[in-house]
Amino acid sequence: MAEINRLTKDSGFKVVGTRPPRPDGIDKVTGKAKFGADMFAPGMLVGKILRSPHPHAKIRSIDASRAEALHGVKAVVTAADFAEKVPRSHQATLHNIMAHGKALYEGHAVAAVAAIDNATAKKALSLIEVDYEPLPFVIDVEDAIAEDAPLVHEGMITRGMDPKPEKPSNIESACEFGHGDLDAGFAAADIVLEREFRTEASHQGYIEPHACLANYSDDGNSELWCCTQGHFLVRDTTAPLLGIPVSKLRVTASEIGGGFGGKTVIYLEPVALALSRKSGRPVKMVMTRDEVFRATGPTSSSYMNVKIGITKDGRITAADALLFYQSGCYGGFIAQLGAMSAFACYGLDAVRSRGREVVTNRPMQASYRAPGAPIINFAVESLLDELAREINMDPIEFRLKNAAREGDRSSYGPVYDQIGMVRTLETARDHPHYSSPVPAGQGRGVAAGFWFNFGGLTAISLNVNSDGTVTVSVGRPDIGGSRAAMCQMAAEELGIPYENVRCIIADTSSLGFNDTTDGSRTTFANGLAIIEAARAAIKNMCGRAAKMWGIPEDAVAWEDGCAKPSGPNAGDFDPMPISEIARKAPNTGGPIAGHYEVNADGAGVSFGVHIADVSVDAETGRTTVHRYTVVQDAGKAVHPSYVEGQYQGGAVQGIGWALNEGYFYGKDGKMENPGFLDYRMPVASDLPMIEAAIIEIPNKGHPYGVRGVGETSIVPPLATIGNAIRSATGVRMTEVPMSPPALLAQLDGFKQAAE
Amino acid sequence: MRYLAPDTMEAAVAMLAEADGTSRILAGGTDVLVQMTSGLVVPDLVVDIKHIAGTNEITEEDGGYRIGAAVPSAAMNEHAGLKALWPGVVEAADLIGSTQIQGRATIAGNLCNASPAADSVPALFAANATARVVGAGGTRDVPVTDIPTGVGRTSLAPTDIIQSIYLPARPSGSGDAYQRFIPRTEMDIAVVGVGVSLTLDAGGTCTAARVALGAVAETAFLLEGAEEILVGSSLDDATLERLAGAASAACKPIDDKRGTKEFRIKVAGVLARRVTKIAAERARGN
Amino acid sequence: MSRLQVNTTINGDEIDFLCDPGETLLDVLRNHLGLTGAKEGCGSGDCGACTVNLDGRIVCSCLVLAAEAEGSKIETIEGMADGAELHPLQRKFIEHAALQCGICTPGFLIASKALLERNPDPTETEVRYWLAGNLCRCTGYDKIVRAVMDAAAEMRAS
Amino acid sequence: MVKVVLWGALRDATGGRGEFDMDAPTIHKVIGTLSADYPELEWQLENNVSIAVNGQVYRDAWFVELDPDAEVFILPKLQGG
Repeated sequence: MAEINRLTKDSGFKVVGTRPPRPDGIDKVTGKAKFGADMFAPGMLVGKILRSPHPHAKIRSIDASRAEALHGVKAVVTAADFAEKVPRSHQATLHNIMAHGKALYEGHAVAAVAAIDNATAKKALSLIEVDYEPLPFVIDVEDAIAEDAPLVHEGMITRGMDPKPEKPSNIESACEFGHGDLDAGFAAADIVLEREFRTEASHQGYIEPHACLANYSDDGNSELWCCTQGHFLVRDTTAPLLGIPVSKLRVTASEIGGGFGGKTVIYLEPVALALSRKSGRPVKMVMTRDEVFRATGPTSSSYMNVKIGITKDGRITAADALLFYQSGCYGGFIAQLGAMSAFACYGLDAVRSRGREVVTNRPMQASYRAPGAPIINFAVESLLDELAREINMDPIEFRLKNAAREGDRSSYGPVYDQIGMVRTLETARDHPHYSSPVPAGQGRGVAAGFWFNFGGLTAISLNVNSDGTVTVSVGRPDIGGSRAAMCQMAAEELGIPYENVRCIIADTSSLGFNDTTDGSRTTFANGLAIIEAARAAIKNMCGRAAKMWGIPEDAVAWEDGCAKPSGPNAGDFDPMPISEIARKAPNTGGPIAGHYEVNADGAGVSFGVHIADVSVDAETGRTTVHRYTVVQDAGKAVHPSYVEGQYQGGAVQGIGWALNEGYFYGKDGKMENPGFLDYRMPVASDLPMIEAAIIEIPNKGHPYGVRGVGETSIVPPLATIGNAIRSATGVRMTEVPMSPPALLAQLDGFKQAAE
Repeated sequence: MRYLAPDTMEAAVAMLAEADGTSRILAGGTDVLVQMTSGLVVPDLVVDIKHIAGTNEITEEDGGYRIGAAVPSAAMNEHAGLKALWPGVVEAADLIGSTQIQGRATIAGNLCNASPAADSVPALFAANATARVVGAGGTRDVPVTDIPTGVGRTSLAPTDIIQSIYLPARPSGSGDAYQRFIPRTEMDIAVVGVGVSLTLDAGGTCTAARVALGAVAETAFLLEGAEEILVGSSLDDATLERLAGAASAACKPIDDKRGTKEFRIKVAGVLARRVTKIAAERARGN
Repeated sequence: MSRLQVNTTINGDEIDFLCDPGETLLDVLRNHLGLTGAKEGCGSGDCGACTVNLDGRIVCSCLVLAAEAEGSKIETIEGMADGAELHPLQRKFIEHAALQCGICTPGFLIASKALLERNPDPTETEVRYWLAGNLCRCTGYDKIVRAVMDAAAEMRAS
Repeated sequence: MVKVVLWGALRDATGGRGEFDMDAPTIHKVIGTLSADYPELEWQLENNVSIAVNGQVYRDAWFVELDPDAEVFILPKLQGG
């Protein structure tokens, strides 16, 4: 059986590992870069969406006649303007972009208008009459699983439960992972702790609201411009929703102002295209921040129970977790990923994790950076911290004692190949932060985290230009500077300067299908495809040099951007640089290109360990983070600055989630904090510098050893902060956010208990 | 909507008097614009008072300072004399929103917006500031404490415009301070805000005191009894504890997305104690 | 609804425009004048992505009526470089990888420039508080703060 | 015999059965065998799973050659953010 081993180079890099300026840098610092809302078209209309004011309501009727009659209104669409039947994989999107008969959450789209300007469009929305029959609703996960909870979907029977339940419920699906004998494991334990944990939903919080510009054309040239993490996904979802062939729609990805998983879901594009189809004019749609909060994302809220047993010398004997994840109005896969990742850091003989996707009257759930993992990680790593305290063991030593190693069966099933958990822990232990004394008045916390990392469908094209420079076309939007890494890998393989490579994000009509920029896949999967494409181009160029020299093709090698004779029969020729081969290409076989198509495997899992020092104001419950360190395996850091950036950014999102972010719902089922004022993401003055320690354990799935780095960094912070608060105050927080009111209540309770 | 930018107060008042429908007075606009873009308020008329002489100025008057209604909080922070005399008012104004907001936001607007959580209002209450109001009946001076009457409501008539806020002169040995509690370090609305103004004699005994609380009731309010607790004391720990207790007891807060009732009650006391200490330190230095 | 004529100086050029009385300065910059460097992230003054310099002070252009800009001098990101020569802050943002997605970058740059004009030698804390009104969700602020400090050092030295 | 393990929700279609032993040289054959026995599984197996063979997770898995004693885990399709 073929083991994946593509590793061809793990030292001697010339371009990979350096920190060149990003190719889109000047556009981005001068305001020239065009994001989703920055595109205009002649005759463009403004599209706006009417959204349900009720968290759950039957839509008896929609009367848009007054809106349609308003001067300046060019089109109104409702659910009736979209395809009736779509493939199973698009069903939820079809119902989410426009409510079909029932509004499932406050903010659910009910109708949309296109008008000559924003003011007219807004006025038109107010003229659409919707007859709602409000229904009982459910917002919180524990309410949703209660016996008598109102049902979000009547008659829904849980999938994946054995035996199959007979009674409908809000539990959409169930899953279970694990191995070994739990009862025996707990029986063998000296100490068993069991705790409940809860987390509130957090939003991805990208600064750029969703935006698109659609231009429908009956002649087969429909165009969409949008900010998305995956324009191929937009095309392949939008086309069937409108009942048009995929080839009739070309989607161009704008620059994207943040995504973090939130722009892997499609909201506006089919609506804008339907409005354009109906009005015959280009239609631009841009969400307000209020719409972003009420109708997109977020990730799950949760209620979890975790039980872990250990021996006195610190060996975990059994671990069990039950996860109820609030999965928005349609359910999904986040609890599954949570259950799979729950204990993935550890090598365990007896382990079980069970996930439940629970539907509620909240927006359709979206992925958020390592979806599902930070939530259960908070529970597991908090409980492990408690257990280490029980036996007075250093938390890193405790984790090292139980760390997953090569050959261990992972808690989600497969047996681990070579993995970096031990080295990540050792690096954290030896980091100057961890060996420094904890400053007076502060507490230190650590936690480990895991993420899978993905590869996936990738198609890229590489063209050698007439002057020997190179253009690489990739099919995944660049959300964090990935174009620089693409150019670096192409330059490395071709042996040419970084500046001689340009990387563009090609539209959907220019390349084969590419999976979305998510799952930490872009640098890994695009990278391996670029290297393979470069190799194809190199082989082609060596062949041409061989012909010109009149020697066998296998007597030509590629070195430093030149074809060179090599071997005993090669003869004596000066190296032929890529520029010369390119210039002569018209007479040696025509244009020179390489391309590569793959469903990339071998992304390689990654581990991270975070360290935080915090202090807590005992009278107000406010937590201040004084020092924070991220240790994580990058495989090979192609552009270390942007790898550090991923570590720092993920950590800060996690710190925000831990301390102050969270959805706040009123008794009426409506969100009360749909803005940046009261959805409190960290601001610059909330934070210290974030130290980023890159470990490089080569991933055998990539020619240069690269592994994904985008997501793991958001996994450990919730528990890291919770554990640091525990060190600083003696209080164990079991709910996120650990906001000042929540923490102060616990501190006061703790003080009273002590007195 | 109409936008008008008169160059006298009288003209502005006349515009408001003649207007039908909803009118808004625009100075920094940091509240009005948010209301307009969110659709909360759809005004028929906006009267921009920034072109009226004096509204952009800070002037010394009888040992105190008169702050024009359109003076942004950033300009207050840059005014050395004002900052030396009323540091608490200036630091409160300096907490309204971001640097960008401070380039626009005014204390007169903060007062008129009548949010219970407005940062500058407890500091103005503690400072015993007065507002000069121009209305249909002419010009009058009104204690700022008389202006907010409820959440989003004031005692001002629809044609009344605040022209300036006056911060009085004060004896030596005086100091003021303002602090608020927010979950982050910036950009939040006060969960609790406390303004304190004190005068101490040469021996360090408190001779005058005003303490005002924000975000813990329908409007900011002066803490009744604060004077009795503080005046005559040396602001020792026991006195400050009594003050904290009185502050907590006076709160009538709500539970909301920004904090719980219990939290606000407790933190009001904590801040009353902390802010009084800061004000006292400043008073000792003056 | 009659439109208003407004005369301004934008990035050194005299520019007059017509606007509806209810339009914001941000609307006009982006939709009428083609200056899309200022971004709308929230429309409520909470994210700073629309930051421009108005008569020497930074403001959220989403909270300024376009009509208020009569007679004003406005600086936007499009005017920050001197021709083809980037401002030191712009260079340092690229050098330090102080942007990932780049949507917040114009706002951060305009705000940072105003800071360094007032305070050429800010502490890390001063930088962080001055920029607290500019949200960045990608970087965790670390590299942004470093870029501003480094640009300040370079500007002091020259 | 190749050991095949199905994750939770797929077991609805197999009457709760989660482990199978079969002779199969490739994943394609595994999927064919399971789909023939349990037609409801076909869509999921073809569209919505990731497959681990002896610990290595594959996206492009159908023609991965299986050792006679290979262990195959059929997992949810993994998705990131």
